[in-house]
Amino acid sequence: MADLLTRPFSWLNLLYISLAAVIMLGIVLFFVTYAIYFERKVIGWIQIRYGPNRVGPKGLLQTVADVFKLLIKEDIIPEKADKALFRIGPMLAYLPAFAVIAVIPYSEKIQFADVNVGILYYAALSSITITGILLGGWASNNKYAIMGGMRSVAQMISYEVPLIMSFLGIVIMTGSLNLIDIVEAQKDSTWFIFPQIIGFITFLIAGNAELNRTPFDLPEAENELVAGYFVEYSGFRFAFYYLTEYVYVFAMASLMTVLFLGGWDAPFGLDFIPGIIWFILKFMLLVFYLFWVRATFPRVKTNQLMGFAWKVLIPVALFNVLLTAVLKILNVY
Amino acid sequence: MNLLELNWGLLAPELTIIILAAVITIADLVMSDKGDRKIFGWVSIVGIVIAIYFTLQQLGSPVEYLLENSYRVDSFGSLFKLIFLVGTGIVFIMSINYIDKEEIPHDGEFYYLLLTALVGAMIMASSADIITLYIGLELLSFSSYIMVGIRKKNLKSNEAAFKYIITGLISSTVFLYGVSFIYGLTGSTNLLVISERLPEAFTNGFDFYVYLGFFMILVGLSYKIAAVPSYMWAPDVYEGAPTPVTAFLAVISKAAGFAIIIRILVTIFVPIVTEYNFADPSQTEFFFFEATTYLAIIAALTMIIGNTMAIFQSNAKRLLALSSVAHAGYILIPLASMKSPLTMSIDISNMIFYLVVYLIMNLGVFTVVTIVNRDADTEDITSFRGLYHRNPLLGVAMSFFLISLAGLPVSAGFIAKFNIFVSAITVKSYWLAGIMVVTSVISYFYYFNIIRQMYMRPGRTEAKLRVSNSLQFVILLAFLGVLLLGIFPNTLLDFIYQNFNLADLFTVGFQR
Amino acid sequence: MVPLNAYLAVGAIMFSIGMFGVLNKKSGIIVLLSIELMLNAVNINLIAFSRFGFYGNITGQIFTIFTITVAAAETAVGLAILIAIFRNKGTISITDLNIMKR
Amino acid sequence: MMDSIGLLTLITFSPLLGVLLLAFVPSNKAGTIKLIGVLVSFIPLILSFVMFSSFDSTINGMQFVEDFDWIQIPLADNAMIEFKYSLGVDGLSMPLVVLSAIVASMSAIAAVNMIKKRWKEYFILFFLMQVGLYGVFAAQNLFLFFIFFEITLITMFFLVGIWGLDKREDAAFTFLLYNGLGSAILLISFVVLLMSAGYYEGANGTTIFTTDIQTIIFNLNNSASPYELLGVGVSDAIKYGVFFALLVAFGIKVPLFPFHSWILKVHYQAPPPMSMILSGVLLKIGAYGLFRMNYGFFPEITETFSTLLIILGIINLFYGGILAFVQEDMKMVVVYSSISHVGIIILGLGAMNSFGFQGAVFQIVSHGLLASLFFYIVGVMYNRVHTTKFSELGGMAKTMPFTSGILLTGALASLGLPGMSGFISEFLTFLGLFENRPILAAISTLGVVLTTVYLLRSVLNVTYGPTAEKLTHVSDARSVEMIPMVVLVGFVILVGVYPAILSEPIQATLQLFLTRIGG
Amino acid sequence: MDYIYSNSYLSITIFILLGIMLPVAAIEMVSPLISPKKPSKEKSVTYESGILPTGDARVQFNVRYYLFALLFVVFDVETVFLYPWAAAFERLSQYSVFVLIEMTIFIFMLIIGLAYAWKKKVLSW
Repeated sequence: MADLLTRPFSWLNLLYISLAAVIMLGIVLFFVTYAIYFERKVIGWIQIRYGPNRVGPKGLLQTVADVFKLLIKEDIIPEKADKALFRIGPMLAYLPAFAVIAVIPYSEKIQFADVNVGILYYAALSSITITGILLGGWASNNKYAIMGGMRSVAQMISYEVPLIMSFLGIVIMTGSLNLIDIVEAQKDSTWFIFPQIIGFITFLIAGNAELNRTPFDLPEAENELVAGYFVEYSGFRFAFYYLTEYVYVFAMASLMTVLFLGGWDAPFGLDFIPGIIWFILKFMLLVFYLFWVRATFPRVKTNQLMGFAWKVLIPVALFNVLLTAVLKILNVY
Repeated sequence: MNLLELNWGLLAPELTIIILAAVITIADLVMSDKGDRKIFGWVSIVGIVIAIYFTLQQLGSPVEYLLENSYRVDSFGSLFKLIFLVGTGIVFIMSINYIDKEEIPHDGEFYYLLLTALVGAMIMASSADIITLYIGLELLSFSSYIMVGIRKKNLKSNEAAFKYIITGLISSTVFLYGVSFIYGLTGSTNLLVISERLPEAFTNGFDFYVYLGFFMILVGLSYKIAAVPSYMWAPDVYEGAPTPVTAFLAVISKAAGFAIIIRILVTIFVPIVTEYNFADPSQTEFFFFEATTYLAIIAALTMIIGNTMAIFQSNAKRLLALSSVAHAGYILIPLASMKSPLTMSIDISNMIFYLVVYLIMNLGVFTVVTIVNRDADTEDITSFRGLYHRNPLLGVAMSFFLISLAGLPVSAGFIAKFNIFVSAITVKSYWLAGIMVVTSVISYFYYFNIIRQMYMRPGRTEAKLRVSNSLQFVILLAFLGVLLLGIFPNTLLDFIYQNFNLADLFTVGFQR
Repeated sequence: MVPLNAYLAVGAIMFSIGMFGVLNKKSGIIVLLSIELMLNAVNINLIAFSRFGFYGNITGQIFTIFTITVAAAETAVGLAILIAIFRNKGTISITDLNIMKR
Repeated sequence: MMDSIGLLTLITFSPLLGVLLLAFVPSNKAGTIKLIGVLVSFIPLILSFVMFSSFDSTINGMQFVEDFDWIQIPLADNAMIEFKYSLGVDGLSMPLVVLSAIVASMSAIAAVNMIKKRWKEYFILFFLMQVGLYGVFAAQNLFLFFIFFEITLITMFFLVGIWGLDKREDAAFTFLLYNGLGSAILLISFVVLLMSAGYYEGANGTTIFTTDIQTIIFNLNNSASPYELLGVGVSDAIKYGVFFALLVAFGIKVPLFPFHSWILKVHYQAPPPMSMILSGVLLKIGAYGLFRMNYGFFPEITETFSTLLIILGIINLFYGGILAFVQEDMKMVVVYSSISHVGIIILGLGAMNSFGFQGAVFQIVSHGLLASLFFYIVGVMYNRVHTTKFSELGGMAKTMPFTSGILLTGALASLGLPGMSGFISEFLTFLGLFENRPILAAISTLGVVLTTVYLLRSVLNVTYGPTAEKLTHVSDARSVEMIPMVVLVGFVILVGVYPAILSEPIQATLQLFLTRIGG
Repeated sequence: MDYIYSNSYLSITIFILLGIMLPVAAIEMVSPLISPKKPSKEKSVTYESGILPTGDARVQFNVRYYLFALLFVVFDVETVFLYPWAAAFERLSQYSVFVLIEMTIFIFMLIIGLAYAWKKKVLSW
């Protein structure tokens, strides 16, 4: 896959790349389907219940059935909604979620793009989703939706700042914004989770908030706002908001793996196991962590939520930046 | 580029103000909400005095370069810095008592925004790189935008701030657009590098882009000095802003605009030669000395519009706004009458002289306006009614400032205008000189209208108008300045001529 | 490769659209957005020149970063002022900004 | 060249002593203020008599010269503009300084009774204006001239605007704008002269530009090669342009016919003491400037356009005369008679010979004295009956015999009764005019007849006939009020009886002007 | 190697195209084919827990939302400056420690801004 990138342009090459992208799309969709299943199972397991177990063997087809259900639901656009924006909303939310996947290197072989500004690309694209969410809420012209949209935007932009800042330590250490370089750098030294533990924790928290997931799921708090910004959405439009969230789970877990856990780098010299396996393992660990958190923590209060981002996470992230720089100058790294 | 080896002493004036601003910002945060923030004002004045001292130290020394040639400490910049520092110092004195009232709700912010604006102006005057210059410009602008709208509960203030920011941003965008072409032709944002490469581009058939750049830069920068075509904001903004801010805009901001205009236009465009004359080098034709014709048109329109529109104003601050538009036109005249390299140095000195005089008399006027408007609770010029009876000395001082603004002797304003007038006549721009003089006569009408209110109309009240000591001090200072410079202008003229060196604008101090 | 003129043309078009928006739109927000568009036109120019100019170098890109910052400051200050207006007046239509007589 | 401060500086700035004194007097002490006002006004008068007596009539150049460096403005590397503080008087300006001092001191006395409010400010401004008055005539530098000129402008604005009649503000603005325009044109002309003709070679080869009158005269009339450093030089276009600019500028001041409308309003509304100054001295600045500059700088051009000047003079003479004839208001008659009489000055100047010039100077002095006398008397009347309309006046001779006597004397002097100053001036003027332009002279003599008609009509209207109701109870002028009348009439008769007192000092200077013209 | 650059962006373009095509295809083409279409008045009413909605939904929001937006803009741009600095840090720091001091001042200034917002109680909901 990676060598596709080195070839001169030809239509055949274009076809190959497109095929690879389509396959990646398939993988992502597959992941989403089974991440949902897996999440429900994990939560069920933590809460000592079964989770889905009816559709298909061990409930494996549960999500498929859910998706199909959404597909055959009627697509309702409320009368008062802004029709055009209402349609664009979910697409705009979903598009960047999928597009960011392109820059993540999964293994030495499986890379879709080798971009110098990988981190910036991720940060830039992922913030577009916020617009999609705001559009959805606004276009619905529903009090819950608008409130939910506003809240989630406020939350997401607040946490985006520490999220982006948490990469900075790594950038200082590697001197590159290229994700592949970062993985290579970790091969040479240690995984950045150790020197960048502050950055990692910041990322974990901010990333969770960025995903609007429990314990930071205030925007869609069922008991206050019914469903937040997508309360008016039904059918496949709703599905895409849902999809967005899980594609981001995929993207963020991948990114964390790449940035902090050494990507496809094998630990303890276990090189005989292919890199992609290691990647998937680390990736699964992080995904599991996300589900675990969801099952464990209660939802935070609004007043705690925003204050936490600005008063704690951003200063901590900035501190991390300076600390890394100082240590870098002192040649600790 | 070892910044630790930088000669920090050269940045002393700027650093003083920056540190001051930072310290006041922090102190403002630490201080309790009820604390008296006047102390910040006094501290700032002390800091400004120190900065003035540093700047005076730098006068007369050769050009120094800093930060990869993006910053230069030269006579031109230092002279302008003195104008900014003195002006802002006086604005501070004006403000300290002004903001007791609910006029400026956030006084701490006001003080440090004034300081950051000052830093912006200083950077503008001293930068030799368009990026640095642009940063200075925007620092000044954004501080001003906020200061204009600092009375956030006041709709007038809001409106003024919005109009100001919109005009300001459009203009700075136009300026940038022009700069982008210059950058494209020369590949540099350093003024001196540009000045070396631009003539080449001009002669190689890219003269269109040079013209485009010239006009866009000119139009973009015209808003800072409130000249045609971007003068429309002035009346509204001056009216809506708190009076000390108005004074700041009218004086320091405008002077900074002139600093940047002179710096950019002269440095970049003067070396461009349109037609060489090898036989007789003195007959060589320069781009800039032809382009000044457009400046002359701008100056003429500015004078005409400013002065004629001012006649119809009944609000004192709007009137002063348009008067300041008119003055921008006057000050542009020396620039517009640069027709040969011979007189450039003198022309720029004349502009500096005018700006100093303008600073003194305008700050005097605005101080009086502050006092009167506060007392009358209205900004209408009828608030000046009977001022003479209520406080004769204030009335006399105000009339003298107005006479000076009108350009009548024996005041500094007359000498300043005369200098400029001579500039125009020297290059035989009789039409420009004529417009200047005729519009000056028109200006008598509205200046003397205020005088009429003060002397010839009974006031609403005969109660004595008390003036606080600090404001008395400002007025006295301005009065003496206008009078003494009117009688002995050579004190200042010689100071400027001795310390201003045209070559400073062009000296290339680095190897490439 | 895409020629320089194409970039300049895009820049000019964006600039003109922005200018049109500033001069013709009623909503304060749209005016701010239009200015943003103009600034981005400048950015396009700068970047294009930094790549294809006579002396193409990185300065143009650095300049762009500063321009972006200014654009951000513009948004911040402009919006803050608009909010103040909205809270005092209940509208952000710039045609209603006329309490000071012309 | 003198190193110390001279007589002219003392004359010019002695009124400032009054300002200083008044600054320490509380504004409610009217008596003290008036006393200071009058006494200090006499200081320049006395000093000017000293100057008059020590004036050397044989010298045709400047006397009492003072020359100090003042302002230097660099212009280019080796060029600079220099403004010197240089004062001096010749036969032309010396009588005018004396005249100013006389009229000013009389005006100060007049003000004691006629100014009813805010004496302190009044006298301060009055003193400041005196500085301008003396300065204008003494200045030997155009720049200085202009500054003093503007000082009179500004102070007069206040004096008219605050102490005038009902429509004083209007009048003040009219005055300001007209004269502001005039001074603006003046400034342009001066700077053009400065940059084209005011150069001389200084030390170290620097070119020095100056507005020194003598330098400019020298360069304009002698220099063969225009100086080229800054592309300056005196082309014909510049010469003609400046000539006409000066003509217009001073024409506004004089006032010449198309530019006269300001004077109607201003004179009518101004307080009487100020009307005295205005018509007595300020208007003469125009005539003086015309003579000093137009004739001094551009003798040939003036020669060419002398017919134009004469025609303008005739128009003024007739216009003023005819309109004075139809006025129903004493004050307006005086105003129009002013316009009419100014015509005679212009006629004298247009004659372009010795008699004409002498006549013009005599007329300047004579009209200066007479016009202030008229305005003073009208002021005295107004002070008592608060009207100047013929319909409400009449029979003044019965109740105010002294005042009417003086009025009649003035009128007779004005229409040229021998033995009075008016006779000398008109006689000389027409003598000169007949010599050169007999036809025009003949026409203009008709104007003098017109003068006789309207002056007698108006004076008789006021003094004779049945005593008007309003006048029945008024008393004649008090002794303080008589002083100005007596003094002014005294000077009128003095000049009339002993013309040599004036003709002698001016002779040499006028000869110089004539030489330049080539006559 | 030279092709990596263009190919990478080609690949990114394809991902973006796919990102657009999937929702368009699914929502606008597939879904209408199989989902029912029975519009009714009640269905298209804005949902407010079954009660008929009153008033306009687009009410004036709490000003804090805007304040957070403004803060975000400022700090987001801060990171714009931090990134180039961080990327170049390794090389620059070899010459001088000033590169660190510089950024410390910069960050310090921003912290002042944050502290300002804190003091003005912007950060608490």
